[in-house]
Amino acid sequence: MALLTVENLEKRFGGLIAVNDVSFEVESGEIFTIIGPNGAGKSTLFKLITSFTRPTSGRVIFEGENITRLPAHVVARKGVVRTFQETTIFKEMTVVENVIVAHHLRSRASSLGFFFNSPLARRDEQEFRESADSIIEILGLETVRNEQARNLPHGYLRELGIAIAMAAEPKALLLDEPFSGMNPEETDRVVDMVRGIRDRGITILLVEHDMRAVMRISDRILVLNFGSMVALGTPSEIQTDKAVIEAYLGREDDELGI
Amino acid sequence: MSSVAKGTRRGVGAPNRAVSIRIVLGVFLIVYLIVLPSYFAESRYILRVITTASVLSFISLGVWLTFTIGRINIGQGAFALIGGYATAILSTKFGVSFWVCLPLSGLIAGLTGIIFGLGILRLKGVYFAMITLSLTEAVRLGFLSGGDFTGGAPGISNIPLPDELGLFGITLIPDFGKVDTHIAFYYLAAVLLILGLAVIWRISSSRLGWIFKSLQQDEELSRSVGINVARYRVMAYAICCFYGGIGGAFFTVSQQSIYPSVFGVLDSLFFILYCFLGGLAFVAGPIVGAFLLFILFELLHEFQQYQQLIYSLLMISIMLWLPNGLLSLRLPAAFWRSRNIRD
Amino acid sequence: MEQVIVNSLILGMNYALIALGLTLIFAIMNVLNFAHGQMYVLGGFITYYALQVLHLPFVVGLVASVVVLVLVGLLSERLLFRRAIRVSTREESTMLLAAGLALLLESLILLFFGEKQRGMPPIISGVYQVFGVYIPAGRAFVFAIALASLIGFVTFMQFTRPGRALRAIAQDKEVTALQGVNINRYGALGFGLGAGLTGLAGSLLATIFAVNSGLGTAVSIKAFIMVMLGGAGVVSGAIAGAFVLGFLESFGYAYMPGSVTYMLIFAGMIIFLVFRPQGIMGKPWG
Amino acid sequence: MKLLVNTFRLFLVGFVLLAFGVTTSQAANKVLKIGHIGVMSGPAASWGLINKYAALAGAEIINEDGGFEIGGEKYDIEIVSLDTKQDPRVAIAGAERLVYQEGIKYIIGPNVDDTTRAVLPVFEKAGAFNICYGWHRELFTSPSKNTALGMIAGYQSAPVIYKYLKEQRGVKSLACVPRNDASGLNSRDSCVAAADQLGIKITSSDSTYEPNTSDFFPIMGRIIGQNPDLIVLSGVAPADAPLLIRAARELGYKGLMSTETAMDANIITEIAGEMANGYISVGGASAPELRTDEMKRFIERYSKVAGEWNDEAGTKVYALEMLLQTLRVAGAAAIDDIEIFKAAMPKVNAEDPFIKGGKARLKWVGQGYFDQLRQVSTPMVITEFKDTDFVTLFIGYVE
Repeated sequence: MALLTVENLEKRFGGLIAVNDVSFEVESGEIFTIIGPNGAGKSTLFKLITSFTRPTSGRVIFEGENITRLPAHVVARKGVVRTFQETTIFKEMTVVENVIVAHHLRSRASSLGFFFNSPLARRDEQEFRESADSIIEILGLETVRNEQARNLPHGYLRELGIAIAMAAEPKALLLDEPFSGMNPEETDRVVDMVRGIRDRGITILLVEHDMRAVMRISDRILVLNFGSMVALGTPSEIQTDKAVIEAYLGREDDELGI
Repeated sequence: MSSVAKGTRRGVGAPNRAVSIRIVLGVFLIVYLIVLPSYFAESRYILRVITTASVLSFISLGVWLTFTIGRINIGQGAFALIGGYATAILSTKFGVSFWVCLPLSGLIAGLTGIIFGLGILRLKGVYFAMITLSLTEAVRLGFLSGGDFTGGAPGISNIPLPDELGLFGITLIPDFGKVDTHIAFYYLAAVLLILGLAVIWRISSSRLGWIFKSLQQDEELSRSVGINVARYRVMAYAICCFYGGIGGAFFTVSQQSIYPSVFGVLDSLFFILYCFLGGLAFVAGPIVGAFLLFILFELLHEFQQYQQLIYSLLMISIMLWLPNGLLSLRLPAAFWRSRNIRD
Repeated sequence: MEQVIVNSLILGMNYALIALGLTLIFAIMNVLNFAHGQMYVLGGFITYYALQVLHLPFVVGLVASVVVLVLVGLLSERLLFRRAIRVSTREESTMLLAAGLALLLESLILLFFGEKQRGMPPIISGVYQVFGVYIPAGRAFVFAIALASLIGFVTFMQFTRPGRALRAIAQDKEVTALQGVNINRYGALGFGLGAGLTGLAGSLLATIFAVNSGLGTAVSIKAFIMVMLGGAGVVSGAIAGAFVLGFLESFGYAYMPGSVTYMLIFAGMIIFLVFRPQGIMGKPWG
Repeated sequence: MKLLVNTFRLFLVGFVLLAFGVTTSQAANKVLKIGHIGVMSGPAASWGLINKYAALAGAEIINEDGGFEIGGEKYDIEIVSLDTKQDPRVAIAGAERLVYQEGIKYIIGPNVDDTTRAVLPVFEKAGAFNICYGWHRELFTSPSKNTALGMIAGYQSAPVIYKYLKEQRGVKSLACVPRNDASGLNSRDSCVAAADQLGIKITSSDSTYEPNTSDFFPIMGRIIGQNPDLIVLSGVAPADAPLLIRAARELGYKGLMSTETAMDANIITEIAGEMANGYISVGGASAPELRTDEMKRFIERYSKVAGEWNDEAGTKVYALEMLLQTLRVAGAAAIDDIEIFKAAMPKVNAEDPFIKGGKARLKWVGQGYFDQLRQVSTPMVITEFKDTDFVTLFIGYVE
């Protein structure tokens, strides 16, 4: 059974169709990428899957359970966690504090427990700290561990974003344009990182512009245009798909990475 | 600054800091609970000023908490009014003891806060500020047109002083009518403020405080890691309203009357100013702000018609030259700030 | 009934004049000007002083009010808000600074102009009667000038270079700055213009409503309602909000006990904004 | 002129602040401190300021004449004045400052029902006596013993005015337009009661307006629709009265209008002009043809202190005078003990120095209303506005 199933998802804003009848399945342990020109509805699709917006119709099924209309934080609890396109982090905290706060889902103590600093709450804190340190290590953030996030060098922001998402123990991690604005070396580093995360058993969904990286990293690719599915297949299938080339017609070749 | 250096400093400094915090706190408590009331025992005016400033601080502590979830709350006056009327109505119409009224007023205000909060906390920034400002006005007008139940414009007067509170025949708190009311109210206010500060301090330095802080910085991101944003922001807001309700109940019994204009938009605005001028980054900010501004106004009485002018000039100067509040001036930088997560 | 409708129209136009300055300053500087009402009162008092004490013609008073308020706006932008925006990252700092300014202006007005209510007879006396509806000439006059100012202002914003720059800043400050527009200079212009409009409103409305030193907060609150109802920072929204409030107030007072009217207006506004935070005309925010 | 004077004062205060020097008057006499507390900033600033200016003007005149004699000794009068901001918390702190810090036993103010209610327990407890301008009966009836009413309340003047208007002007119906605060609603109730008793029909009494309303067209439109013979502006602030009058006239109202409180002729002239002709209100010793030389001197001094004369002060002139006269009768011991003062209250009976005719007496009244003598015998001067000033219709007295 697929880990994540999207069935006939549709989202309209007024008269505008942002996502039109999209269906696909993501297998456990896959790296699944969604590409498409600007405004193709990629980000909206992400928001729909993580319940940050409600679909007009259609369903999202995760581990056999319909999560379509659940609140976003419940969807996160089920194990579907996203990162953000912009450099969205907790700016007024240090890196390690960012990651510790993000461990929220793992806490067993209640709000009152936090307040009275119950043994359970103390144990939680201890665990979060250890787990945060290991996430920081995996993502190579040790050198900036105690830096205020606001002052972080640009290159670290995306890692921090991923570290925050990792703290929520996702089963499926949705990365929103993790390579954008990066030079080739940086991209290589993040590609390795994403693979590393996948190797820890986390299924990855990507939204991306950078074709070169996408072709390298993805197991399967979904191409959207004007909200509709254009093609779905392995990187090599996509590279030769007529409809895809049509959709990207007039665009720079290198953008397609062919 | 390198992270290593920072880490070391914190590691070495921690035990010293803990000791110095205890000493400073102890001195504060002794001065506040013993020195001040005995030194000014004969000077009722000064006792009253400190008492009033204490409870204004208490109410502002709640507002401070809504700042930590990133909301500018100009609605605290409404909840002080709700708490005040709750006490007034319960004690005059139903003969309920003040010691029951006090927590009940807080709860009523808190519950009302939850109901309003579920709707209005979806808004942010200026929008939230304006909607809470409207709330202050709406609640005031509501009590004004409440007919016999709220007493209309003249409100409710002849509210009894707090009666005796005993347990198994032992007097825990004496009847306020039989002791020096100034001292009695002073201690009631002091206990409220100390408890109130302790609770807020605890919240802001526990995991709850970090969750609130995460909401302030990015609600979407908090949501993405599974934090139930709606629940926690309503929680913070309800605690804030609870503080407002308790404070309102206090003022109602201490002045033994209440009417709709007891708390208005200006009061709500001043609660924010107290927090802001004291320093939003500090738990003690609202206390410093409230004491400073309330006592400052009293000191400026000498200047008669220029009182308000000088007052506002001083206020503007603080905002311009100390944009992070008065406490950003003080010496031990790490002292008042909500504690960092330890390494 | 006809009378009530005419009243609401006149009132709405008056309110529109009050709301414009506030919404302009908010749009350009992102400052919620709590001193708005006090600026309005100052405008009214200056006109009063020119007319009743110095016995100058109304036009002089009107111009004096506008000029003084533009100066007040420029000065407070230069001395207070520019610094506050620079040194503080918190959005509430400018709002509270404006509250401080409100107290300051209020006490200055009280010191200079005294505690009494001040007013003047209508600029044009007499009452027109049209189909059984009474329209005082003074109010008709104010209505006409307010309408002209409104049209003038919208024309300025739409068709002149500075107006277009201001609108661009209101829409996106960063992008506009990148295009080489001097944000500081236009910020000052916006503040001066907003304050000047407020002075104009104070001056005109003082002829029908009178002013006193303590009126400011009430005016500010009403202006806030209009701006929020219409959509913060949108000129058309402010005008729409003003007419909505004018209608609600006139009809409310005509058919309900006084205090209930405003309670319902506030409650209605809260509910409306919870479901539509951007107001009637505002763009969806975020 | 006021602008210049105040600019000058502002500079002066700047210098004083810089030098941090406080000039003290070189008084040979003992000093008797009288407190004043009231709202002197914000929307209601004028209420407190009038009291303050009146007290200051009165004190200056007395000091100029070499002080006030009590028990064979001359006292200079010092007014200690505190702003309440109309905030009960500030008011209570201020009241305690007066009674405990300054040791003052006699206080003028506050001027609104709200804050009076808040500070009353303070005065009761500290054994201080105050003359206030809130109206509510409860404030002056037992068990409240330390508070006196400083003016004519609406429930006292309303019946007198309506009776006159019914008999002389044929008024058969009236509408009350109360301001929505304690004083306004209170005087609305007394208006309704008085009208009922006289058999005058009430067309409307629930069209209240909020303090700080600027446009009275909607309110007046509703009232005038019912076409009453008389419109009563209950508890109207002097600031709002001319606007209400103007709105009524502009909406085509031809009937009478009245109020129960003191008004300022200047404000009415400025805003309503001749539209206000025939407007009936209650003044004190302010009507020009009634003023004694003493009153004229007071008016002159008040104008100097405040920058401009205000007719409302015609009722406020009595507070300081009554306190001092009673102290003189009670003797110097009363300065520190209000029980002696209260015991002497019935004995006070002097000629009213501010009003011509010799009929008016300076004494404590109010027995009929409060069951105790807790009201200053301000004369009830019923006046009618004509062109730029008040013309006296008749004078009544409260017993």
